[in-house]
Amino acid sequence: MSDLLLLLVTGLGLGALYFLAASGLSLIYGLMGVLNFAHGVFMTAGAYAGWLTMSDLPQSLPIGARLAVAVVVAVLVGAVIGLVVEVVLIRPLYHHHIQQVLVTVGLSLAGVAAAQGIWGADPRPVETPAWMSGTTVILGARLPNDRFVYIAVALMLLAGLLALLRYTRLGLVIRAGVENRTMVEALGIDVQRTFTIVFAIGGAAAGLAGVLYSQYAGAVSPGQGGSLLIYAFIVVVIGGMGSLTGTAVAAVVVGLVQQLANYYAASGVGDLSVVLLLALVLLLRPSSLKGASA
Amino acid sequence: MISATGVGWKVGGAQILHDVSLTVGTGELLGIIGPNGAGKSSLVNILSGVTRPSSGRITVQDRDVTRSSATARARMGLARSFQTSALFDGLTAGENVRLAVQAAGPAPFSPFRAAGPASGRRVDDLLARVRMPGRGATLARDLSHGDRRKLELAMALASSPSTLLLDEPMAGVSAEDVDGLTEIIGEVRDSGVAVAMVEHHMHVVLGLADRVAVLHHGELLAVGAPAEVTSDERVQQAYLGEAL
Amino acid sequence: MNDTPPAAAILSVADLHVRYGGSHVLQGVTFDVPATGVTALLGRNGVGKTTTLKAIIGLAPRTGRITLRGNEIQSQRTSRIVRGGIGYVPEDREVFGGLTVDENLRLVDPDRGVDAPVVAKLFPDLVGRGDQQAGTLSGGQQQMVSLARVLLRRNDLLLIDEPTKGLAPKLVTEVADVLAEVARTTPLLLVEQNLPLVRRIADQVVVIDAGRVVHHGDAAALVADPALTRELLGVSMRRKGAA
Amino acid sequence: GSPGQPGAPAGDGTAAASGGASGGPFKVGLVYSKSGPLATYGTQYRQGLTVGIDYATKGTGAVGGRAITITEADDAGDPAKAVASATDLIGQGNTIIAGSTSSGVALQVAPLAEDNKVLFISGPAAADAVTGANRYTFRSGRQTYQDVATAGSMLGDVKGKKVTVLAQDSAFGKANVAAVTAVLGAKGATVDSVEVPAAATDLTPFATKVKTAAPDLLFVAWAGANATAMWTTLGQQGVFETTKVVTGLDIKPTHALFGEVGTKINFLSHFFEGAADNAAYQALDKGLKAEGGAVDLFTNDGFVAGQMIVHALEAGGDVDSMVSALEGWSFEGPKGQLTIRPEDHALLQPMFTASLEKEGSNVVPQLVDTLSAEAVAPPVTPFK
Amino acid sequence: MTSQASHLTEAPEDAEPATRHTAEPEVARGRRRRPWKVVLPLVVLGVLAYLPYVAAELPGILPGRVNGPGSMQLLATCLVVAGIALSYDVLFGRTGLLSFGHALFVASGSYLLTISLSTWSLPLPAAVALALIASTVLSLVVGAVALRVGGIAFAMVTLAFAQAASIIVMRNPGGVTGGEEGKVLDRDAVPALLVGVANAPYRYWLALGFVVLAWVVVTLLIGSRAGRAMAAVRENESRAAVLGLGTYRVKLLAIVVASVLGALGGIVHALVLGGSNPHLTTSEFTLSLLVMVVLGGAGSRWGALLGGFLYAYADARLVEVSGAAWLEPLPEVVRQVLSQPLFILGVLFIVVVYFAPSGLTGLGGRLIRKAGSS
Ligand SMILES: Nc1ncnc2c1ncn2[C@@H]1O[C@H](COP(=O)(O)OP(=O)(O)OP(=O)(O)O)[C@@H](O)[C@H]1O
Ligand SMILES: Nc1ncnc2c1ncn2[C@@H]1O[C@H](COP(=O)(O)OP(=O)(O)OP(=O)(O)O)[C@@H](O)[C@H]1O
Ligand SMILES: [Mg+2]
Ligand SMILES: [Mg+2]
Repeated sequence: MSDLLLLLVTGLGLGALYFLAASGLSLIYGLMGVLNFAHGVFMTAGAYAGWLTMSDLPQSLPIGARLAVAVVVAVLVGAVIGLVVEVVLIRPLYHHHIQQVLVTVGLSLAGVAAAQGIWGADPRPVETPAWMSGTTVILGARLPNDRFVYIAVALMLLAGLLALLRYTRLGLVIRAGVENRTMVEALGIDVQRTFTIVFAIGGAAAGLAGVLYSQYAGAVSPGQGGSLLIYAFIVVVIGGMGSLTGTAVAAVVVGLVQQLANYYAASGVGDLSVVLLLALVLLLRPSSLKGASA
Repeated sequence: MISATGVGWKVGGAQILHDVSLTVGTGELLGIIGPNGAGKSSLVNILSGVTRPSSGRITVQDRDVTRSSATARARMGLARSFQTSALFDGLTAGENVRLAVQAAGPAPFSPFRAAGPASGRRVDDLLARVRMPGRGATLARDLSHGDRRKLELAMALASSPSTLLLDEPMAGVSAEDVDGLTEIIGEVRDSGVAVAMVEHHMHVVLGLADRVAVLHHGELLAVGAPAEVTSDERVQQAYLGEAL
Repeated sequence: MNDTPPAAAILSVADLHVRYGGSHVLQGVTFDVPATGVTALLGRNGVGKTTTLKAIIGLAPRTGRITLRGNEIQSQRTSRIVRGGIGYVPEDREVFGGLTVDENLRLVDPDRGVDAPVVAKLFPDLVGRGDQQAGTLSGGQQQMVSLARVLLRRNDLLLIDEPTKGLAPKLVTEVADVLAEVARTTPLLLVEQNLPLVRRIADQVVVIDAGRVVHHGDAAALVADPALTRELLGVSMRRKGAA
Repeated sequence: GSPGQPGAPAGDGTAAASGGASGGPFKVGLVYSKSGPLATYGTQYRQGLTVGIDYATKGTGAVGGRAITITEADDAGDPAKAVASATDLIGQGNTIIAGSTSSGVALQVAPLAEDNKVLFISGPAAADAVTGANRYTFRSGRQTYQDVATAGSMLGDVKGKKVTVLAQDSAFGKANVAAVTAVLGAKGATVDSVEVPAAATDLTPFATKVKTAAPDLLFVAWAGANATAMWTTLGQQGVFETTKVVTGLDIKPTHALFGEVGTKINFLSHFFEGAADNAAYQALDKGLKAEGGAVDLFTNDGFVAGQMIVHALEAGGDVDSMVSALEGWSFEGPKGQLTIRPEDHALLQPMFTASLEKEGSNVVPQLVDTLSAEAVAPPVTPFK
Repeated sequence: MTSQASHLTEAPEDAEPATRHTAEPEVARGRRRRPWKVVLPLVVLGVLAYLPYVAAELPGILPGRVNGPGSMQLLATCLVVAGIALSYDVLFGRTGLLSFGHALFVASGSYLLTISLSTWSLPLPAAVALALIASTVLSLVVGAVALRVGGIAFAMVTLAFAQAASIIVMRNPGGVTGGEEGKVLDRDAVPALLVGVANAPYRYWLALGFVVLAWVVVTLLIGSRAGRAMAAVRENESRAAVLGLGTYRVKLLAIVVASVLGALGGIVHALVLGGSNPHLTTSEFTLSLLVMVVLGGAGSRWGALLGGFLYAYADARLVEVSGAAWLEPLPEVVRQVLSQPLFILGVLFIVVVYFAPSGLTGLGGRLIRKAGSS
């Protein structure tokens, strides 16, 4: 019983991390049709930004405060990187979706290598507030505290993004621009700026995911973002290509399935559980995968 | 010849077509008219196998094809054009037509047969026939609207079909060419092809159609001789209005 | 309507060229659009009518001089040009199918949706459909949305590309009425294949052939001259009333 | 006329100059990770090698008056690149190839040594299969078996004890499970394993499994970026309260990655700063400091490789005499006395156990025990 | 969605580029035979086949003599990769299928060969046959399932399959795959001519032979009716369906042909490099195939080959940069970053995509056309 509770809570925590990683990806894919392979690098950048901030701030500050500043910095760095990447690399290739995707592939290669060159290939330890790595005992289960933080942040992010799309003018322009960019422009709206903002938001979400994941992992390393990216992709696909709510549901399902399979099933099954899940969705509901045509 | 019996189609909770039954015989041209959104294109999609009906039966040459794919129906001599042109945008106009010609040939997709230039002549003939000679080397995506419509028609004709479904072949075609294309479609019909044509240009429909079917809110409102149908008050009210 | 005295030009296009890759689509198009009434842009398929409209609002790569009320706009971005007072209704309606009718309208003006007076006046059919997905509308209704959304903003000039294409005869008549109504307050540059409609609402005509202007003048005069229409457009207006 | 032999040099020169009998310099090729994920290991190895050659040639950098020239190639951790580079180096007449930071590279390059009759001295690669690969292949570092045997020593008498291996579900992990079963199982322990799929992100299920199993000894075989998360999770689930936990000590930068639980872990170690003290160690320490480096795990492997290269070359450049010279050779390396076992070229060497102690904000390893080479010697795996 | 790749495709090669945009009346009647279309490949082939007899040195470009073992091995690797890229282009450039799982088939060729030679002790011809047949069956199964969806979802599903294979290889079931350490080729089971440094030229010819075979197969395919049908599917799938082209079968055929060629590439790769390594199973490998094809120009045989060749060459040679002397005067951080080969490769890739969106061959074509028209 306590084992199950532990697995469920950590599974949800895992799902929350996956959603954090996937939300920016899903947003950018869903709205701009760009499958951003550099998303992992965006996350890595957020993680390193957070790490540098934490170690550069005076050690006399309480660690909680330093972490808070680090999160803000990571989000800003993510947003700025997203912005720059959009303006410099994505925008000029505007009618060429595949090329946009390819540019992000190049960026993901170069970004990881650059981080490796600057900070080395080895993981660097990250300070974590004692409370985050502590546990709370509920019904005999030792529940790691940080998981609650991830779940709360993920929920807030989901609500925030949905509200943005549904209730703001920016959201309206974004949704229209997804369908027909030229026509939005022809209605007198500066659509370029809007898409830059989308990319910046996606980058900010990646930065947030990166810094939180580095807290979870207790370290930063160049390949960190990339390792999370593959799950983010799968979650986005299972969630129905670009639907935020779908992404959130898929993240939770993937997190739980993975966690439960790893405990209850044979090692091989746990390993393949996510792939099996994808195959299952494919066989049972192929139409849910077709998604928005981009 | 092609016929639909009791065809209904439901999508996303809405009943788009209700119990539509009609037949187009050999050498006959059936005009399909009706207000925008009545379900004309949906019907063409169902007849050609692009969508599956929720109920009812489709037969081509008296064979039940309700469950066969668009590909299979095409092999049986059914060809169609699309309302919003669906061309191979990255290929030239000539190549679009050549593909259509070859698709109709024997063993359409054999990895062992060279594509060959054999049909080059026929491609040029077809392009000339739809009033766009010399456009063969232009990429389809670079064609103007009207030219795309004409290319659509050329591709539908390419296979020398026995049944032809046309969805608004004249939309956007310049006034000058409308007459020419009308003539072509008439010739095709006269050569023994069963033609169903959705069209809003009333003078084309009236000039060509042997019979006219009127769809309204997914139901067949009337089927009959052109003059008969156009004088039907409900048709005038729902569709024709007061002409320009 | 053809006896309106020619007004000062609101838009002038001078020596407009458009090249796509190797093809030279517009080869020095020059014409003026008067500040009132309907100017029809005519021509056979593929001569460059759509391209002319696109070039004016900056959706096609262009060179030449385009002035709106004396201000040069040929180097401005599309969104600037549109905010500067030119409304554009594209060839394929291009409504946002995933958005509701209301959202389609609010995109242009956040404060005015289907409840805007202009919608009620010109397109009463849309009023009750605010929450319907625009993609599920019939072709004619989509055409109304496409027109309505440019009318929400005050325009100095409207560019409208084949608004009646694919519409049922009854709707063609209705749209023609709407256009005539709009033209009372805003000059229109209208691309149209439907000559009866041109005859009914156009004041001026510009005929393009092979990327050049081959005729420019009074609409009634052109339509009344079968030889000329046959020469320019390949048809004469013999079928009265057929549309 | 007809073309000559494919691959022949211009004119009709016969075989490429082999560093053999003639009087030119001795040519040694290095294939190791200068970039890529194992670049840090590679750097340590390279630094150690320089110092080792210097030490073994008494600062002359030459053997019998003939200089040793070293040509480097970067494999970036990719066996395909390593094979291409090794082919190139062999083709250029290098009679000794050294390097191989990763096991994948070592195992793919070893056959080239046999195919082409050159000496291959593998570096930090730990795979047991390098030992006994062929007569031309040697190693300058330790192998997995020796790590595991060291861990086993920490339990004292393992008879009837329960041992669990927490390992990644990969060749590296599986090799560790197999080695633990072989070493400790043979001594009477019951060994089972918890294998963690490569695809796992959250390790709580595995920590829970370990907790439930409550073994006497937990052997952790882990390589990779999520080490900290793994240790934190083990700590959170209270594994340390009931079980003795052993793992291998990696390079310095990783010492902080054990996080809060670092001081509770028992470490087996191949080599670390302060593990030993002898002439070779001092030379290594001095040499590295002069270069701005510091003693760490794989500087030893480089140093020993340097010693082996020089010793081999002292026998002349001929491959067979180099092999004979190395077989059975016993010498003093930075870790202590090392012996190359003739039967399979295993490098018999002492091993260490250690603990991490906090020193200010740093953690530093402290020597707990030194195990003799015989106590951890792997079984003989004769050449095929 | 189906035309994912269409806009990077330089249109079919045999559509005369010069007349494509103009509208002169006399066009594309049959196809004028361009003699150089036949001669050029033969000349290139002749030069390549002769390289093992060229003893000249090309300092900075090749390690040592052109026909030295190092250069021969490097060129052989580049050729194999080029051939594999060509096989991938059948999917991506020709049929518009964005597959992220092509690595699976290359790996299956490579691993099945090494495993059947050493674990099952089959003779070489039997091992090759087994690897090819098994890969064909695998491609049929994977293709049949993955084709249930299209577009990016197809990409993701193929990625998932490849990922599963990668996981299995890494887990080293029964010790047959060697896990992350890879599987060494059993030297005794292959002809002596293919083993050893001195025999690098023979491995080079083997690789060249593979490229020629792949070229011929792809040429026959695209010239066939099936090849036309593939182009049609790429451009507009639903349209192809109503024309009576069985789009599912066309796509499946493309997958099978590409996979068999890919598997053959895997086999040759294993023979050239002396073993299989798990890098072949990773999604990064498929991704790099995509990079190659785009680099060279999708939908063009020269493009895919050139892209694959250059990518492999850059991948192998850029590590030389890390030690290069000209880096010395640069600031520390810049030097560290520049000494990462992957950084340079990534940046190079961006630059190519950016300045030559239709690939190097497309760029070449554009320059030629420009020169011709001015
Ligand atoms: N996938 C769908 N989901 C919901 N409604 C649909 C769908 N497809 C079609 N419809 C609706 O079905 C009706 C019939 O559409 P159809 O395209 O057949 O009309 P049509 O008669 O061809 O009209 P037009 O003359 O404007 O082309 C329309 O009201 C349309 O909104
Ligand atoms: N993007 C493009 N690239 C190349 N050529 C183009 C492009 N767009 C249009 N063209 C060419 O420009 C010419 C004019 O096209 P345009 O769409 O302006 O014609 P149109 O007069 O509107 O015709 P229609 O009555 O058929 O709509 C055509 O020959 C067309 O092929
Ligand atoms: Mg329709
Ligand atoms: Mg037009």
